[in-house]
Amino acid sequence: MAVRLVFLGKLADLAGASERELAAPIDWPALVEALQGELGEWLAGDKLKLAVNGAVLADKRALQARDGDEVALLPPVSGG
Amino acid sequence: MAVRLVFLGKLADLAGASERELAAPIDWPALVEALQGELGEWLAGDKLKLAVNGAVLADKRALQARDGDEVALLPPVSGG
Amino acid sequence: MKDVRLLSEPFNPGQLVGPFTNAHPGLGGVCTFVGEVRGDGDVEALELMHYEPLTLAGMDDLAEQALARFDLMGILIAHRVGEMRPGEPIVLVSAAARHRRDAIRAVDFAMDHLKSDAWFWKRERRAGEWRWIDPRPEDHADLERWTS
Amino acid sequence: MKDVRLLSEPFNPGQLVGPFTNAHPGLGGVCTFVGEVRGDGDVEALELMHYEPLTLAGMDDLAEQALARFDLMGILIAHRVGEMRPGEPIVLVSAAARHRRDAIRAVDFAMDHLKSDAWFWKRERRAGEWRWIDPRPEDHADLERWTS
Repeated sequence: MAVRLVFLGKLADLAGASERELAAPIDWPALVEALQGELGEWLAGDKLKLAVNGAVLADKRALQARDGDEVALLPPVSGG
Repeated sequence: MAVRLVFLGKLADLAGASERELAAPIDWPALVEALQGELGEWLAGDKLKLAVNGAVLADKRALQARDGDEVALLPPVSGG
Repeated sequence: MKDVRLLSEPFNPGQLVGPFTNAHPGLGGVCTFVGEVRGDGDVEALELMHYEPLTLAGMDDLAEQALARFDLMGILIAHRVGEMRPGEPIVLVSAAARHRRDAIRAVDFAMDHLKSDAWFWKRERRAGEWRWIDPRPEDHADLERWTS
Repeated sequence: MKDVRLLSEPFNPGQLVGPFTNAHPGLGGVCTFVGEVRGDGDVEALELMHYEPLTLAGMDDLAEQALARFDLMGILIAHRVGEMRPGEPIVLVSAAARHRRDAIRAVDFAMDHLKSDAWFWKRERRAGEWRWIDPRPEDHADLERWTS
């Protein structure tokens, strides 16, 4: 009964891990609640995008993740 | 006591050989005299250039070739 | 032919380009760009992090865009992930076409996109310290070349 | 490094590009274009005639122009002469640079010049008959891209 969070780039350093599990379901307020400190600042900022199961959300505040979903936290890419 | 003529591209077909020797020295009137038929028409035309020992002549009618010189007859290149 | 790969181990460019070329009989030419990890200053290592559901899908979409935009017989896009040393190949793009301009422009197009908006996160190690790399403004300027 | 060659026998592109790449440690990237003899219609063979005092000197001068115009670490220009079959490599240009755009543009530049104003005369054999190829107007248009 979990949602898997995946932290990319420097967010993995901030989270201290590349993945974390949260109890399902997770919406935007629940995610904000779960992520504190610098991670929370990133989440609130304009630069971070969210993807659910590999699909980037146009509006991250519309997040709705259920059991088994994977939510990726995407800081700006550095490119290849 | 000879000047070597080198025929490039389709001129080699017209000359029936890729090289020919003429008695030195050779200037423009002597070259015109030596080359008849289609070769002569090419020589008179605007498209043919001459090189002496690998240096293209800005004015082919200023040709002056001496014993041991190599005169190349250059039709337009087709490129690589 | 479209061939898109994420590679977690060092690769030999010739071993990708040879078979790719041979797979396109009748081609006019193949243009290939191989990028290597630059040893700028005291860089000891580079690590490229990816998120496969986005990264591979994005590269595949880029290959499709190139096929739609240029007259190509095929395109190959291969990108390393993981930790690399200076001098190791990090990216390879090959385009096969009947006419050279399409092949060259497709490689230019794909490289500009890979360098700026592909889903990679990069960090460098200098003097034992890892540091994440921010996006470069030049890369975004490169992208605008293709927005007409 | 400047490496300019006329080749009278078939060549393997990888065997030229590998050592060329390795000769430039610290590079950012290598761009390579390989052109092959196209089997347009019923072309059985292509013959490329050259005049070494002009052809090789002209290719060398082209390599120098590319080195002067772009920020390159090295350039390799190799061109076949003699009789070739469809599918055989006929030309290879590789440019090594710290930044990809220089490498890609140098290859584009060198190919446009090789295809239009290099000292080669070409003929094709179709149905057993050899025919000399005239210059193509498109090739001269390509050259004008570089006259600014």
